Amino acid sequence: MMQQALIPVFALLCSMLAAAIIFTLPEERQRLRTVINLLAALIKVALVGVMTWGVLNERDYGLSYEILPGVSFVLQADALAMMFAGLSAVLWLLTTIYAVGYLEGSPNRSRFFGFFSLCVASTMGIALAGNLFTFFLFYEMLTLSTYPLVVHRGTDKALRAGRNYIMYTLSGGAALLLGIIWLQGLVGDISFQETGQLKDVDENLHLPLMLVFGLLVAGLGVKAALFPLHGWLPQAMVAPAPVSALLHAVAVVKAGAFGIVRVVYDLYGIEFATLLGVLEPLGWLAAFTIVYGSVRALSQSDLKRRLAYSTVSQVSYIVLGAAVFGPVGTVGGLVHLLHQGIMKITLFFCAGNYAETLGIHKVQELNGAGRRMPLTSAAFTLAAFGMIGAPPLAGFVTKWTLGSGALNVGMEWVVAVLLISSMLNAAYFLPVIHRLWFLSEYEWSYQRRWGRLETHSWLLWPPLVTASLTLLAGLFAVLPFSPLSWAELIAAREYLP
Amino acid sequence: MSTPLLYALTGAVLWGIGLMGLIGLRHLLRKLLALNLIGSATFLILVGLAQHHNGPDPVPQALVLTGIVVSIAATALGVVLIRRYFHLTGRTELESEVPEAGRDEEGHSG
Amino acid sequence: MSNWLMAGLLFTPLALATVSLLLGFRQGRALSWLGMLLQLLVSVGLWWLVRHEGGFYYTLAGWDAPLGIELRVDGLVVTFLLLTTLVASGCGIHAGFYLEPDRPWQRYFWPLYWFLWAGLNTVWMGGDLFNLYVGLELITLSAVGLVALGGQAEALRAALRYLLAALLGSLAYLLGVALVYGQFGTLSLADVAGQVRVSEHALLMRPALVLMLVGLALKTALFPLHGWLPPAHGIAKSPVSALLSALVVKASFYIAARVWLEAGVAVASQWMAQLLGVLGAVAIIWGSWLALCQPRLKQVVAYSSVAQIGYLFLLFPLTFGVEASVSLHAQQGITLQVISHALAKAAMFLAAGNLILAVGSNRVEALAGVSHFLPFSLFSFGLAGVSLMGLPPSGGFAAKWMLLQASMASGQWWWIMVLAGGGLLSAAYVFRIYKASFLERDEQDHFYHPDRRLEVAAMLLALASLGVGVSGSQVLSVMAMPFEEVQ
Amino acid sequence: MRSPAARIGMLLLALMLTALLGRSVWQLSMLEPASDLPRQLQDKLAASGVEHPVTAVLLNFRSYDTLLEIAVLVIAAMAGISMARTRSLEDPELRTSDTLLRALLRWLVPLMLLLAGYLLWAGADRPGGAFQAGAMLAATGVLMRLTGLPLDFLRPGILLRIGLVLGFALFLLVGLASAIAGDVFLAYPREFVKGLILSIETLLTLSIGMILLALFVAAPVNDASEPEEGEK
Amino acid sequence: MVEILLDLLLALALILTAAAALLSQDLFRAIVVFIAFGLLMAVCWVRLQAPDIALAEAAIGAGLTGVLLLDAVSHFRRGRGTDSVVEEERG
Repeated sequence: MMQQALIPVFALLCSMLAAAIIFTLPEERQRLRTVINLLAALIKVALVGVMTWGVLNERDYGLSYEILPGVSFVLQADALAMMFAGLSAVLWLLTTIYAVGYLEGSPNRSRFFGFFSLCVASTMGIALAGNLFTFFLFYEMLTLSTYPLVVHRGTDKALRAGRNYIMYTLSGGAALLLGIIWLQGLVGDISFQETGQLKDVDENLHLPLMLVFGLLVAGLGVKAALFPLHGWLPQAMVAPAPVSALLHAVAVVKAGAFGIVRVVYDLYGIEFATLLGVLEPLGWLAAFTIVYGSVRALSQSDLKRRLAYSTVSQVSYIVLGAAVFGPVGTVGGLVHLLHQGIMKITLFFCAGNYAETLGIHKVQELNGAGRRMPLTSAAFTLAAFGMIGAPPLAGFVTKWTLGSGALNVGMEWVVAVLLISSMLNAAYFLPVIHRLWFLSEYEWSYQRRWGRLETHSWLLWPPLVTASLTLLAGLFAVLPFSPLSWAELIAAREYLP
Repeated sequence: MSTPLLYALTGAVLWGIGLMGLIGLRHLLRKLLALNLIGSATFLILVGLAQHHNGPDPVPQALVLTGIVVSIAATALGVVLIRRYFHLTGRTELESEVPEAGRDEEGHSG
Repeated sequence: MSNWLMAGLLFTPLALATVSLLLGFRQGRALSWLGMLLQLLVSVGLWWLVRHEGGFYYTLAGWDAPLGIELRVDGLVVTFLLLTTLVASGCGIHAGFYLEPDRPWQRYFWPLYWFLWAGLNTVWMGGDLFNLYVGLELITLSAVGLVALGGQAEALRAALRYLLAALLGSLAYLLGVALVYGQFGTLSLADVAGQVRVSEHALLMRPALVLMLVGLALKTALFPLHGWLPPAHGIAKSPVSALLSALVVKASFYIAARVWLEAGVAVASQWMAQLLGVLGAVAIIWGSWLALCQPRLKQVVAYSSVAQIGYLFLLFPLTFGVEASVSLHAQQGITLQVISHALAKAAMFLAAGNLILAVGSNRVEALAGVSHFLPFSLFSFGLAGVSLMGLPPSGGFAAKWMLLQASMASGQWWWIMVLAGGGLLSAAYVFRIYKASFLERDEQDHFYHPDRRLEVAAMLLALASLGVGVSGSQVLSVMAMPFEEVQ
Repeated sequence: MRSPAARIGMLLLALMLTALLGRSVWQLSMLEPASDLPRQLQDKLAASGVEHPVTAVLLNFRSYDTLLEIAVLVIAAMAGISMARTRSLEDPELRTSDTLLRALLRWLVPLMLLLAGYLLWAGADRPGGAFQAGAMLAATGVLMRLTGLPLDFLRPGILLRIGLVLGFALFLLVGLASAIAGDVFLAYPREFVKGLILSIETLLTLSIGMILLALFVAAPVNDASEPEEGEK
Repeated sequence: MVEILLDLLLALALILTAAAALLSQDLFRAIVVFIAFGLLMAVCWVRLQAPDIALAEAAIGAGLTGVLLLDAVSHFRRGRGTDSVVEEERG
């Protein structure tokens, strides 16, 4: 029993420990650093696997410890937690491999990988947090540990982006903190629980609870890049590619979206939230962000910027799913947490490869890159089609479930939003794909040879793996342990019987 | 009105004078002087008020003895610091905007 | 057992001060290691004792209060004693390797350091108003001596300004004590607290209370009486700045808080409490803003102290006229703030000293590129900054959390705004330093590498400030230990 | 010069303070006496080992205050001599050649020393004691210095420093000894109390005299200065 | 009656010397007045039946503090280079 409660702690500690060791390593101990990184990532994947198996069998991995009078530090592993934990564990492994290849020979790697590990530890903590207090703890830790990654290059531009990032996220954190404190004042120290904790509160608390909801969403919405709080995200793409991948697919943006999901389902409870009437505005906000992000993406000539606006749009699918009442809609939102992760990380990996190998940053420089880098471009294409929502890829599963869930509860406008967004997605991704494969080669000023392969092998394998995951997640959506069936498991537990 | 009370009230007046001197005067030695005045005023109030009630009271008297020693220590430390400060800068005032003539203490007393 | 421990606690710093005055810097340093170890043993022993058996009064010289002087040893006191040991040892170790041992005047560092320590211990335990005054003067004079030690004109100017302000503050406090003695005929704080609650003329204590609080606020550098602090803390040697910011200003605040909680709340008025809170709030905002504008690294840290001290003064409104549970929350929050700020600020000053040593300049811009040469000290600086910003998982966060809860529960929502805004402003000045250090410049390539031991001292303190954040409940539980009232 | 507005503000502040303070003192004087501290003191005076109540308070009942107060003095002295960086503390400018004055001093100095001794001895049952005696010693020293008599023992060396802390160290050791004997810190054993107080006072007198004198003499005259931190 | 009058006079003298010590244009004179203030304080203490303090005040408060300050003033004047003032100070 005791060992069982310690598994979440170990899952947290293994990357923190890795961070501590890496910080103290001298810069030139490259091999040892890589070994520690990969070892920690593998252990984490294993631990998360064990916990996932346990959660499926309804085992309880709870740990509670009073950190301040009246406030506890709670870790718990439930189905939703495992979904996010699994995503971050697997993608961390891949991103680590990618980052080792990407940063080969560049300065400050001890610092980079140290904060990288801390960042993933915080993500794991966010996933496993059992109450808002613990969630906030790791949420702010994430903010702090990503700042050095964003400004890693130390250029003026990076520092400016870092300043904006920190301004946005800390203000968001302050709003979140106020919400948490207020909530605590109203109902005491409550933990997350499936189907929510607030359904039985007194009638006259409804108004304050609505305001608290607003504060919480505002706080979380900064990281989730909800309009109009998304300003930091496109700027933050000056960070190195693995950091962008992490920011957009695994850690920061996801932490915000995951937090909103947690608040809606496990704190307020979807029924109670619907009763309060707070979901509808949230849905509209998400829908607007989806369209807005896509429209802005259209006009971006910088590849990573275009991808960043695409993230603004795509993450809001998750929020939209949370705002749609009914199990099917919930599944649609939750499954996108995973799907968006693997698709977007593929795109950023590929963008990084283009930049490293051919020095490509602008969209028009991609002309003909498909012939020079066929594998990378294939992965990019696959993920882009996934984003557009073409069957049988992961994105299609999301949009289909989300759409049918909305139709079930009579929210036809959601389907309209989905259609518009898909068309816009197509409008900004298809030209890129067209350039990749069908236009004549651009005169790249900078070309790097990596022997037989089109690029460094550590840079090549991660996007290929994630791209095939995109395909598999769509093809085998009905199998057990696929993202879809896991999301269905969560949804089944989130609704009152 | 008893004698001790009279001196306690005198102490109150001296506090006012001393405070005004401390804030208003610029020369560091004068500030130190004002602080000493304030100290004496405090001691007067301490002993005066207590003895108004109790008659001769050795406890506050002992406290004042301690207080006097503490204040000579502080004054002496202050004088040492002021002298060295003067030695290094030629100034006898804290304000940095005062020009070099600041070492002339007659110029800005009162 | 308690007699031995108490004797050790009182004797060690004074004896160390005496003996080290007769030695040179190096021998004094060697002896001081021993003294720190002794203090650590003694304070841990006392902490353990109080944790298991509760607090007690210690009658010095064998005479009971009010004739004699009684020291009060309870959970809060032993916590502060332990805190003092940790912080002062950290600063002492740092100073031992930071100061140049061959300067003739450095031999006076250790005696001053130990006298300062003795004064701090006296203040934490003091239960006698006049004894507290003497303790304060002991602290003030040794602190001024440390600031001025071997100093240049600027240091002397700062020391003088500090001396004048601190003396005025002490005298105002002493005047308050004189009035209290005139009213109640006792100097024992416990007696005063008892009489205030039964006397029908208790309200006449108000002027005395105001005088004490104003005097102590001046010594604590509460806005707008903070003018002396930034020069003194900014110009002193880094380990000295660390001691001053971490512990010395806390001593006068501690007395103010003790007087307030034991006697003040019974006679004060709402506007006094709110006024102190408002001044604290202005200090938070204004101090943080000024910290943001400073061109010199240590000035940034010093102004940050002005801001952080502001938080302490929220104690007054949050404990006046509120329910007991709210007041308890506020007290716990302030205690955590004192502890975590002490650890974090000491770590920050020590780390700042290392950074200055490394880049050879006190200017913030000079830090460019230092992040890959001195990540260890920079990291300590960063961790300490986390606590100052009030971000989790740090003691600063725990403190802020408790204060937010208390403000919420007492309905004084305006402090919530201050707490939130202050956190963001402090983030602004802390990140300004990070930003400067992350900037990559090609020409900056060689930095001086300071002694590893200097970095370790800063690091340990910074880690401790985080540790407070995750063990807040344990820290606070000792303070809840029963205390036998001796009548 | 301050602006007129500032001056008026200061004046008002001081007036207000005086008025409030005066009112408070007046009000407090109307109260019934609250304390029986003097009576308690009388009751316990016999046990204190000295007959003079002020000395009893200073060196027995509130001896911790006195201990710390000496510490404050030592600090001031230390800070003083830390600033003096010349080998000799004598001031050649002050050396007098006035023979009459010298002759006068030859009488005056021993007389003052005698007076100091008397004050010290009287402290036990009459007004007087270590502080007054110490101050008298210091005054003698000041006189000697102002007239240029040599004060060789005041060189900033180990001897001076030993002299500064001698009284304090004895005080401290007595405190420790009583603690080691199992009692509280600073509690004198009943049977030695008078002797202990007297010996503490004697050494304190010496130390206080030296401290005050050192403070007076330690005029900083030198050019040594250290660069500011980080500006090397 | 006579005693009260004496006390009143003494109190008045204290206040006047205090004010004079702070307001005096000449620093040297200010300190001399301050020494006078200290001696008056000593008399006060006698009136308050505190001979111990009276002794200490006369020796420390007035005597030593005064000498310290006077010495400092003479130091400042020497720094300015007027030797005549040194003579004045000794007198």
